[in-house]
Amino acid sequence: MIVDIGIIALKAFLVVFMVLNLAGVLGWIERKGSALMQDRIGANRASILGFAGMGLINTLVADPIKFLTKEDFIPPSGDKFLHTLAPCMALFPALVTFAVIPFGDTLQIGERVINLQVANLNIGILYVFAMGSLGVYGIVIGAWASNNKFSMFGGVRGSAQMISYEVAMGLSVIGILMVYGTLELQEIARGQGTLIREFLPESWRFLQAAIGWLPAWGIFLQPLAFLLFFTAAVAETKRVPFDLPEGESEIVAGYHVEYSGGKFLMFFAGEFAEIVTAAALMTTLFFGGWQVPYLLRDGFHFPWGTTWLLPHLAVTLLQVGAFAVKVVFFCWLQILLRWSVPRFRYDQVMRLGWKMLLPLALLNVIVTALVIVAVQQL
Amino acid sequence: MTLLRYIPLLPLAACAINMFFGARLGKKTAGLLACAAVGASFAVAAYVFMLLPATGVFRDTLYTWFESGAFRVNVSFQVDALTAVMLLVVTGIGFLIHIYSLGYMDHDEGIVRFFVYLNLFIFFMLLLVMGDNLLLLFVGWEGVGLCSYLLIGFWYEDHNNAIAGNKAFIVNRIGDFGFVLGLLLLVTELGRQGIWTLDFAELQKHVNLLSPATVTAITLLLFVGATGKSAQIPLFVWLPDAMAGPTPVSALIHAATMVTAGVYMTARLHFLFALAPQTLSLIAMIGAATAFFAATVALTQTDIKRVLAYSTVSQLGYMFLAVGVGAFGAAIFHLFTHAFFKACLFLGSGSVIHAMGGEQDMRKMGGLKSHMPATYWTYVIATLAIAGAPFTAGFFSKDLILWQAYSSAHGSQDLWLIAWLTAGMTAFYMFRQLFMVFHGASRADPHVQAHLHESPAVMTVPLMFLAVGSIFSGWLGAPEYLWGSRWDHWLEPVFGGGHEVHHGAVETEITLMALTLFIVASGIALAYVKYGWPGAEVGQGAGGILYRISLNKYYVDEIYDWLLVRPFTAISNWLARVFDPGVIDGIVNGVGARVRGASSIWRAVQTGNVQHYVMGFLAGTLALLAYYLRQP
Amino acid sequence: MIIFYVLAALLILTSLMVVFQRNVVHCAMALVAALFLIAILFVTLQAPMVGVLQILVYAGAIMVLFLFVIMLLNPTSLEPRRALSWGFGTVVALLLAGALAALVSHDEAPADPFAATELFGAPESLAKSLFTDFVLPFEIASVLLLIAIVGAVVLAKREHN
Amino acid sequence: MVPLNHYLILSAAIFAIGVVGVVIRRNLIVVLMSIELMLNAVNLTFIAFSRFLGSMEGQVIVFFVMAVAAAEAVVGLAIIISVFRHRQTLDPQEMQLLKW
Repeated sequence: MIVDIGIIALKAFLVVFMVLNLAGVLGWIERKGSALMQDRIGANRASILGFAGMGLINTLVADPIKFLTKEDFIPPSGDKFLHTLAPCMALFPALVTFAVIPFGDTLQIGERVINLQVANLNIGILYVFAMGSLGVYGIVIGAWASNNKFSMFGGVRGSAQMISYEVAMGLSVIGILMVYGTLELQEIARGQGTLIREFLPESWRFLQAAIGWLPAWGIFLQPLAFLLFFTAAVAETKRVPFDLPEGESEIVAGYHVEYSGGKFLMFFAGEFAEIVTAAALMTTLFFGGWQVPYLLRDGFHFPWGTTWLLPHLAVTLLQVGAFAVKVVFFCWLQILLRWSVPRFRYDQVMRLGWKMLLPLALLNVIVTALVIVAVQQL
Repeated sequence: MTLLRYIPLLPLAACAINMFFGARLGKKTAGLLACAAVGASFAVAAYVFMLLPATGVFRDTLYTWFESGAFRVNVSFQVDALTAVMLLVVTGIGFLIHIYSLGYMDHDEGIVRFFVYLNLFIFFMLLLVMGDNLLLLFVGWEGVGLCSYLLIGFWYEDHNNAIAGNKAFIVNRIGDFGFVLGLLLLVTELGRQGIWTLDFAELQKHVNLLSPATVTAITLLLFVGATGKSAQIPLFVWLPDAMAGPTPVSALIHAATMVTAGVYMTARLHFLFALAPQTLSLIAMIGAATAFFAATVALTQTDIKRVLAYSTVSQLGYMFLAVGVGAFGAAIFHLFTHAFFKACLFLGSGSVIHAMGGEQDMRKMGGLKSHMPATYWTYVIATLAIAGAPFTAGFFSKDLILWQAYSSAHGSQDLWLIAWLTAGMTAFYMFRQLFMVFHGASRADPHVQAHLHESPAVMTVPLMFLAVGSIFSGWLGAPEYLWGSRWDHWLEPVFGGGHEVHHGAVETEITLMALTLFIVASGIALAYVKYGWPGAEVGQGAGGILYRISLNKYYVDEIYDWLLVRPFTAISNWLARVFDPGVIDGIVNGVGARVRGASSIWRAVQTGNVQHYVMGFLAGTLALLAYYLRQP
Repeated sequence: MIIFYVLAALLILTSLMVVFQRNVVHCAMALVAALFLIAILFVTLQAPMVGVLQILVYAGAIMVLFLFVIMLLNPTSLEPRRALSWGFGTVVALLLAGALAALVSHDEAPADPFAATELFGAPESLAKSLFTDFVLPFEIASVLLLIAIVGAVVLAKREHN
Repeated sequence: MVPLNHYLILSAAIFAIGVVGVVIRRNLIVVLMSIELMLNAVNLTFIAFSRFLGSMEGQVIVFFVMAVAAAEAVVGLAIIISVFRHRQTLDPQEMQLLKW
């Protein structure tokens, strides 16, 4: 009993630790990436005892120190309680969402089977969306509590944008749920361990031969859903090109214009934590989660018949490593967007969300349902 | 036989398509679609006709329309020999007239609307003749009335046309009211005997349950409906005015098909009418009187279409005369032949009007013979047919009626005499028209003359078909002393051996025929003398009092106006100005005012504040809860 | 056991805040908290699906909409209070609560819950119930939502002349 | 395990609190929020009964209550917006135009 609780606590701690650290690293990556794309050096000023290096370690340490030692300013006409509550509400959902994301298959140590997931909920994906939908409060409340017109603009923009894209995001995932037939994220990850030929009827010989050897990842079964999900997820993180709630060139910094110090750090970390969460979701739903292609519990089984047997621990490590690599890749992809595309106009954001993504997501659901019924009939 | 349903449904489908998409399809496509639908309908009808065995009946039940206790009405079609003849007339002549309309209405803005109405009319007419029960027949009956109204007022921008449409509709309402009463009487009286039905077959089986007085009342009421629809005295006044509609409409609706609905109805219910000799004799008298009276009016009319209209009334009178003397087969035969030559005449007159640029006054025509040969020759054939020249359709059918009027059990020499005189007048006024329109020198304006032209083939080809029909359609019913009638044999399963064939009186029959030919020839000769020979003074109205009475149609419209319309208008005005505001409004407003007065006390409760209402709601909830808590 | 009473106490506290806070945004945030607590209660009652939906629909969508409207209208004037209606309303509500509670304790209620199976409250069983026995209400609800969307758009749209 | 009555009493209390809000508040938005509170009190009874009677139907009904509540909130807020636009007030006592 005690051991069980201890294992869960350890898993929770590990996940939070990794996410927050990754968020910090992402902060550095973003600066470095920006510098790279703008042909400057960037993020190499902080030095510890004369050691500057690439700036990674130093930035990780220096940034929090800088933020925490700055003045924590609360607007006199603002709402003190809510002003303090808002950053917590921004950071909290991004972190708790990670509870249901599986970062590996079960690990067997002696008699004990450890599920590499903090909490295995049978409503996993709904939990993710429920928590994600709470993220909007951080912005709205922060904006309102600041009692600043620019914040207010940012808050109104942010709440409308996030509600709009939540709808498209939720609907884009329905296809995945139908294909794998479950709401549990661990089950979805396991479902992607087979090959596509399992999903095709016997009689479709041509398709069997052509793509049957691919791993049954979400991206192959639901390509449109991935595009929609990616777009909606970027919009949910309020990053370029959907950074209208901040819109530093129009409304200064939007909802967090009146924040400084530690509270700003929480907004900042919240944003990067959201990036990590979004990357983890994309990985889990569309890129096999912790799956390595052709790697089963006892080793590699390639479609052409070759088999490499591997010990259990190695398999597990490979899977956790694969998950980490994929997550980092999608984090990097999102960072890369920052300087690649310009910001949308507000009406464009709304039109994209309601007139493009939503109908396409509905279409995806309908087509997926029809195909599933057709396959079952065969 | 499910094929039957396509006969009426094809025109309905075309009607619906043109109604909703006609504007998008374009005039040409819409018109062709309408024609194709009726043509297909005709093809199906002809196929059914060929399949139909001598004594058989085809049936096609679509669904139960309604059911109330034992009373059940199906939407169901039937085709027997009688219906088959009507089907061929309606779809065949309808098809020709549709094609003709393509040319005639070519330049009209509303051609799509025209074809929508026309197809709708065909549908309703087919419903009328194919319905296997009286109620379905009535639906068709009312439907064709509606289409007639719509088409008479087709050029509604002209107020007179709209008024003519209204007149047709209102006069028909009077007749239809009688029809409905007859229908209700029939249902209730049969229902009293335990038979709840309106199916023709069932009616025929159980008609003997009714008392003779009841049958007389029912048939009289139904005949009132027939006088309205088929323009008999006293309800014929609408038909001449109905000529305000486009000429193809006059040909289709007001000559060939709809106006014969009354004849069809009496023939369909022949078993009922046969049981009411008083009604039959009244019908015979009214038919003869109408035939004679309308012919006298036609003698002097100057409007080309009005002559034809009165001629139609007159010919319908012949048909009712035949019905009245119990010769239903003869009536349907004349209906059949008349459809050909009258449609031909109307379409010919339409061709003339087309060429004259809309002019309808015969006094301004003349000499068209050389300009429009196709129209002229078809017109001549049709005129000969209606006048009863030997071996044309009218000759056979009219002689049959005259013979039946003379020899039938219900007939008499008086009826024959009237019909005989009418035949002479028919010949006179038809040839008068022919001479005035086509012969002599042209009396038209010079610029009209310059534009005279033969109509396009799309109009003349239907005319030729109809002209052929005007001759040969009558050959089916030749008298016994020639090659005998296939007609009676064909309709025998429907009407039974009701009217005996007078074998012994062939000499009399031939004598009568000779007498008829004599008066026809006299009429033609008189027409030639007065209008045809080169020196005739055409277009000069004579001044005699009889001439003026005839020209003014016996002042019937004026008499109706004074006797009926004006008193009715006066009463309505009084009701509108005095009774309605004083009494009705007084009652309604008074009730309202009292309620308002009483409410003024209670409206204090309605503060308009939602929260007060919630409080009231809450108080009620608390009271209910308290009540339940007190229960043990 | 204890968790229920803690949740109940917090729930009543937040509910009172919804009603008695003067600042509308504070009311809304209290309501969000109350809804969250109710969702947790649902989870403890073997209804995790409904609980998550509660958060997703109420906290995530409906309350955001409320906040959005509050921010959009930004009603600055504080509402007037009237002692009479406050007192009267509170008394009536207390009566109602008392009557309901009395009614509840009046009857015999099952003290022990039904032995819950593995599937109870799971998405599968909820979905089965929803799409078989309740499929007609489900369809009606979807139509209702569509009508509500259209109605809301029509109502809130600015009239362009 | 907590007896059913306690759940019911809790929801009765929340329902009554919601009623107070509907009756005394003079801000339409708060009135609407109080209605949501009342609906949730009812939802709580449904879920409690569902658990104690072992029937899924209570949860299904809650699902429908949520759908209806969402519709109600959307239309209600839209009405509030259009009323506010015309009258610049959210006080229900100012909205008595439908009174005769």
